Amino acid sequence: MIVAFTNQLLELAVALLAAPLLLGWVNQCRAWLQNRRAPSLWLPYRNYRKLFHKDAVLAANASPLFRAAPYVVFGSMVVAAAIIPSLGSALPFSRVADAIALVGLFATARMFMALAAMDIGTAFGTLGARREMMIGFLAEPALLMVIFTASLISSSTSLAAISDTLVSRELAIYPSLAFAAIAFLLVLLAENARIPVDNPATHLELTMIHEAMLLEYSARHLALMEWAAALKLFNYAAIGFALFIPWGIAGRDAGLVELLYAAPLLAVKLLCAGAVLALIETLSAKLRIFRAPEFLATAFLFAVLGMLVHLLLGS
Amino acid sequence: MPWSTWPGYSPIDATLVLAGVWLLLGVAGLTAARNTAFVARIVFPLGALVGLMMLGNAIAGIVAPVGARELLLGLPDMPFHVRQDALSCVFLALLGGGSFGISLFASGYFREGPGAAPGLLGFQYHVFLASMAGVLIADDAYAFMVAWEVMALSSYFLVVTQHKVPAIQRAGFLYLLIAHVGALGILLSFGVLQQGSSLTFEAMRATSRPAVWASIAYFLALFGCGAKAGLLPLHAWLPEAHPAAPSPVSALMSGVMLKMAVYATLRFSLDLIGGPLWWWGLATLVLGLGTALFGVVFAAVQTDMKRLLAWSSIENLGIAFTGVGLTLLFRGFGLDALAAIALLATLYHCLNHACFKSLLFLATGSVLHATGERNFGKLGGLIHHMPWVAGLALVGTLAIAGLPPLNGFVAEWLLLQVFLFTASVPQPFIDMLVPLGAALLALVAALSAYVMVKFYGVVFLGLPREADLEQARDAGVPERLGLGWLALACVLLGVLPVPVLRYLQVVSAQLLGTTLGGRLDSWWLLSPISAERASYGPVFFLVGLVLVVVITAAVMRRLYRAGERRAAAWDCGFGRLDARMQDTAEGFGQPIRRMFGPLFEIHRTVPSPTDRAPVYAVRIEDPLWNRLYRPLGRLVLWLADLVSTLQRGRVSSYLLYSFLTLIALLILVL
Amino acid sequence: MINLCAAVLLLLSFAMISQRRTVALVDLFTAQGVTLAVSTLVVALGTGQRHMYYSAALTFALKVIVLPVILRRLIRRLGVQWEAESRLDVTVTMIIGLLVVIFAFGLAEPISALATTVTRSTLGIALAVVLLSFLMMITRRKAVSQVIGFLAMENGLFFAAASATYGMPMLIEFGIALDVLVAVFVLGVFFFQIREQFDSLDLQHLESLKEK
Amino acid sequence: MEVAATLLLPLLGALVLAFYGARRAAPEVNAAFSLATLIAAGALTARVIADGPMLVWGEQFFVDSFNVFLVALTAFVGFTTALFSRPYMRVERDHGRVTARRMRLYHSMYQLFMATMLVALLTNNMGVMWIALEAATLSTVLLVSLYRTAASLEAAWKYFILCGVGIAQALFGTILLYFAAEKLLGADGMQALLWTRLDAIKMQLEPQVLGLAFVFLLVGYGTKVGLVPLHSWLPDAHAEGPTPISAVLSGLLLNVALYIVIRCKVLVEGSLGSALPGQMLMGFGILSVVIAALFLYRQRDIKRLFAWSSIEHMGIITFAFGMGGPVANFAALLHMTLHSLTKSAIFFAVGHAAQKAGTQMMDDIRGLVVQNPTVGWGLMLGTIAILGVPPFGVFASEFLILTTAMQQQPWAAPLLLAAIGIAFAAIFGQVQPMVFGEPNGRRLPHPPALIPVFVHLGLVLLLGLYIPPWLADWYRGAAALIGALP
Repeated sequence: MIVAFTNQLLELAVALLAAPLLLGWVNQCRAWLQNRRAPSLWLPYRNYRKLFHKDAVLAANASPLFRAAPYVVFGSMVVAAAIIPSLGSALPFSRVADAIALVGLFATARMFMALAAMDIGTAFGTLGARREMMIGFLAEPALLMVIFTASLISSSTSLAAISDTLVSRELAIYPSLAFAAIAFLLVLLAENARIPVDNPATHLELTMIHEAMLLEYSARHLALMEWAAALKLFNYAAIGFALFIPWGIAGRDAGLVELLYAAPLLAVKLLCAGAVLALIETLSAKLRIFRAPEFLATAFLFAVLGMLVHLLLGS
Repeated sequence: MPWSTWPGYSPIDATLVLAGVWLLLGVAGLTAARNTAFVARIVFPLGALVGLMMLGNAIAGIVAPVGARELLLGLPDMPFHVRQDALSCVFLALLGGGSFGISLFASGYFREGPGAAPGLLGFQYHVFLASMAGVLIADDAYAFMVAWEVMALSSYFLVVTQHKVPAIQRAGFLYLLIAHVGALGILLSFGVLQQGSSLTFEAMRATSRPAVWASIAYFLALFGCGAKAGLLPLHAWLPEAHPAAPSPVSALMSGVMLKMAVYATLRFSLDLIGGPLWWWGLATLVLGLGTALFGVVFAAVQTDMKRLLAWSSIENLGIAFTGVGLTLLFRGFGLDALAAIALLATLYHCLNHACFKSLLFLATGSVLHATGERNFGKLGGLIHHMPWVAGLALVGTLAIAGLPPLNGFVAEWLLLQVFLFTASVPQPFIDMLVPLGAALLALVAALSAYVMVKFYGVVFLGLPREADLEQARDAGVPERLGLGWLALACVLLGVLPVPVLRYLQVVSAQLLGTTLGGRLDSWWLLSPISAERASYGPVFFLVGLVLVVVITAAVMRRLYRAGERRAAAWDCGFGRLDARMQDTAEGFGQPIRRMFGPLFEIHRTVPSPTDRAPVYAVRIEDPLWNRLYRPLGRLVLWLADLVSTLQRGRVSSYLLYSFLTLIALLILVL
Repeated sequence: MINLCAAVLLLLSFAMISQRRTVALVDLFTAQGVTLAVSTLVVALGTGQRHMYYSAALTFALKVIVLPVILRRLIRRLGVQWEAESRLDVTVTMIIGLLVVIFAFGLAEPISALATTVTRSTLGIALAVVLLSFLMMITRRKAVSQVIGFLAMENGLFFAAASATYGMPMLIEFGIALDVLVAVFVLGVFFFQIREQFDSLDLQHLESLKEK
Repeated sequence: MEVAATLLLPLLGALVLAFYGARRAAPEVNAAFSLATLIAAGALTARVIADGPMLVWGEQFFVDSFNVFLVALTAFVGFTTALFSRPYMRVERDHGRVTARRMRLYHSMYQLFMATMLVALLTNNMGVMWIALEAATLSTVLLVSLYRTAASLEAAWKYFILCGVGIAQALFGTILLYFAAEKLLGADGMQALLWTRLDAIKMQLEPQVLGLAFVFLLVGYGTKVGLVPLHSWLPDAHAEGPTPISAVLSGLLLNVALYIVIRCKVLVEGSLGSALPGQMLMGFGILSVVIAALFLYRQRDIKRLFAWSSIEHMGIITFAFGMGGPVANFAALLHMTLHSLTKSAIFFAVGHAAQKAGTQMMDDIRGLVVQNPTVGWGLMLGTIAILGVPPFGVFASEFLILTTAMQQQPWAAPLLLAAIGIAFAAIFGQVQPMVFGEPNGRRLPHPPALIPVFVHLGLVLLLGLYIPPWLADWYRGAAALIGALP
């Protein structure tokens, strides 16, 4: 019991702290790959700190919803982090919300963000909101399908249980999971405003999506939003680990020691993941916004294929 | 339930009395047709009260033994039979709860209601309520048909309240026509089901019939109920009729009446016909999913807020019928435990939809009163002028978008869980095809979130698109009470699913003979199959979310005492911000139009470059009009023209007809 | 004897079908009336039933005196003596008529086999007359000639009643006769109304009420 | 005694009104006589219910529960129609559409028409039956052409010729019946034409002859019922006559003719011992329903519209009688009643609507509820009732007929339902814009006589929800009389 709760708290702490670092790391790798001088790994932290100290500037016609949104978005990302097993799968909170609820959480965050973006009534805001929702309604089913494929294998929709079962099995490659993994990767790129769907490193571009929604935010609100974005990336990474490379995640009845072992493994996974992400981003060019649906349709297709493969081969 | 154990208390009698009171209230309103104050202050609030009692009675009644009565009314050999079992109770609860909120709202709404005599409206309104109660307790074919048709008729008269608008007349006609045709289908189904000349449900239950006839009966019934529920391809009336009606009526029709179709389908398939075959389930499932997708896609491209909600109702009914389909599928395969979950999910979704759809329709009613506008293009920024309505509508919006921890999510969650189980169906292909249904369901849910962002964002957020929106005033107290009640229901249903399911599973106990039993023991954790299979604890989910938000906010306050100030929107330094720059409803529909192009018939008018006063317009039509309805109409007219050549007005040709008839008959008897 | 009458009757109705001029039609109709009266008388003599005598007298009065007189006066006052053209051309009508007669005989044959009366074969002829007058009404375009066809049909019925069944009960016959009389009066009224409306009795004026 | 009163009162009325029919008070006198008739008929009904069927005047007249309920119905509708025709004919007269002479004609013929129908219903003698029906035709022909317009003359002419020819066929049928019967009942006059006698010996009657006779009777009387394809006169006659006449024509005369057809069917069925007559009726029924439903489209004249709907309903009833059996007959009788009540009510409302708009063209009648709410709602509710929408009674009978049809004649049920659906679309689609929408024309000069309308609709509504046991037994009795092949 104690272990479980420490595990839970540890997870939260790790997520909160590691998320900005992951972002920083990705940016660093990108810079290197593009032969630029890399920004510091800690840049996101400095950034947040600076923003927290500033006075917030709200648009004249900003409604309470606009001010509440950052907290809700941040909150739901944190709760999501509490569900996903990154160190150990003995998470009390994962019983409260399973993978479907997790998808629901992401949807909540997305919806609040979109509503807040529409609140001011700027052209960019509404445009961003529309595109975000468009990406969302294509990515969400794909993500669900990916999770279903995994949960059909482990006959459970709770991520903790899934990773548990996958760990306990000996090193077997599930063809269905292979498909799912590809789909998941595509979804991850789209959902986290990454190239080729969106460009995280831009402002004032007519093709922007995620940034367009944040234009009116400043100071702490902006900081929360960005931190939430970082958390989202981290969460996705953690989901990926839990589903496809769960090895090293401490089992349900693991003690503190295993958790401590799990930590460095997680770090390694994150480093690799970040590097790979940066690589993909560097190698691929940004798509036109109307290619995005096709991109995500492919993801959806792969996910469904994965499921069918599972049903067909029973593996 | 304390009062369910009172001596002499019988739910069925109580229901009859309450329905009777509704009728009396209606008549009372009719006697004082022009007396607005009386109708608004007495009739509607009392009606609301009766609704509340109906709710209480249904909750109490579900644990009471099933009661049946024979009334004095009816046909000589076939008096009206009424009966109230668990299924009736659930939907009576839905009727009562929904009508409570709606009637409260209406008591404020009709105060400055549209032209027609408020008393007349009150009459039709309460007859409508009573007839729905009648549908739910009817226990023989005749009583059912009467209640069913009175329901259609009274709502028709409510729809055409503003009959001077030709479009509304057309809508009303279409509505009544399709309703009547559907009713004929149901009648035919009863005819197939009848036993000897006995048309009581009792007799129908008692007998089992060959699969062919059972199937015919089921699909006839499905046709009839589909016409009422707006299933493809009989949905055409719905987006016309619901916007035409006054908002409380739209709410009642969309939130409550459509559920009667679900009730009837369940009644037919699980109770009257009994022993459903798995492929009925499959057919219903496919139909439901198709309808859901069609509905949500069309909802996304609407430019009239009530039409948008109407299309979203089609979507939600599609989801409900998906649930029905799953129930029948599992039942057909004898997997009753799963069938039970599917059934509960269906019922849950009906309750949910009754809450949030009524809530949203009423909200549009308030907006309509405040601004006189239904067109998205002329709304916006109302959250500043109508904080109450906006706030409560937000709850409905989030709920209908299926976001945790509100009620929409629970049903969705249950349905997805059930879908994941179709892999255990002992039928090749089905076990593979059906999980794809899960994918479709997920897509629909996500799309509905898109639709709802469009709805809420364009109406309540942003800058007002018209100058006179500044004058918009918030809704009055009765309206707020009505809205508040429904919003509360959304939250409670979302946060406390287990008690609700405990209540609902009496139905599965009666219809399927199974319950979730011990899996509903813990009051906070919902795990319909098994703890490790899947679990969902909305209470703590909510607590967790709130906790994080509060802590974050507190930290912000404590550590960083940064203030805040107001300024003009930055807008990338663009400066002159004006309402016309916002995205329009059409703009929001654009990606959908692109992606689901084949589903629409799009008529564009694009101006020429040299056009002095350029007009750009897009009209989106339901393809079924040109593919199904218009050809059908043409066919009938063609036949009519064909026969009308018989009547040429010439005496001698008429004489010839008689002569030939005579000869023919003579040959016949020869 | 009775059969002879029957034959004459049939012949007359054929003549009516082929006849073009209205006045001549009336003459033929009168002739039919005479034949009818004679045949009734014959039956009366044959069977010696009292009411058949009355019936014969009635027939004579009505069909030979009253109706023709009325018709003649009508025609004169309406000035339509000379018109009456058949719609189909005569030969075709004749052939159809022939077929109808054969059909009628075939139809009546088994029945008249059951007849107890001396006048067995007449039923078929009566039926033939009825159908022929029906045919005539169909083919005519003038109001007057249609009416004459109608009356000829009544003749056929009378003949059937008289010959096949020794006449209907007296009361009934009176009733029927009364009705026919009234009918003709009503028709008379009609002719004038129609003519003052359309100043012609051509039926093609009466084809405005239709569905298309 | 009651029989005598029932028959003689209207005759007396006809006589009186033939002289005083042009007076200012004539409409009241007319209504008074109708009321008296109604009372007499009521007494008769009570008597029959009390001590069963009875034969009077050397068996020339007889009353059983089958015809007595039609007598009561006829008298009732006759009375309410007289009430309605009071203000209606006043307006017509004020507009100078009818002269004093024609008012006299109208009133005396109205009573005569009632008398003939009652005779046809009550007589036991097939011959008298024939005479009465022919007389009914003659008495209404001049009413149809009352306005002396081209159209009304044409309608009357067609009515006369077609029904005259038809009725002639019926006479031939009657002669054949007599021909078959006299051998058994002796040629000594009346006996051989008494329905009760014939009914008693129907088993021994010569099948071939009766088959032939039935064809002629069916074609003959069927013409008056308005069965397709013998119906051609009906829409014209209903549309062109004065509205009260349209009301009684389609509300009553059709019933009477159908009543006679059924009487004949009973005899013939008994003699043939085959279902052939029933099948013929079903055939005519289905044909009428389907064709009439299709004709309902493309109608421009409101009275024509409802005339066609009468054909449709007669088809339904005929079909039901054709099926036979206790339930179907019961339903058919119920439907007869309800159709008469509803259809006459509709014609009352239509009459006022047409007077208000000054035309019978539906396109020129708009927004009735706005200016004359009672007329509007009367028309709307009547239409809904006639379309067989619950809770109105017409649905009750259609429900019974359809459910029975699905048991006995499954092939027919879809046809009937399709026709009913088509008819619904056609009629409702045309009535709705007349009742609702922007009004045109002016308010009615006279207050409309709508008590009849709402009394009728009230009864129809009541019968939809509750049929009192005595009435039910009465119908059952009648249904049993008609019976059918076992």
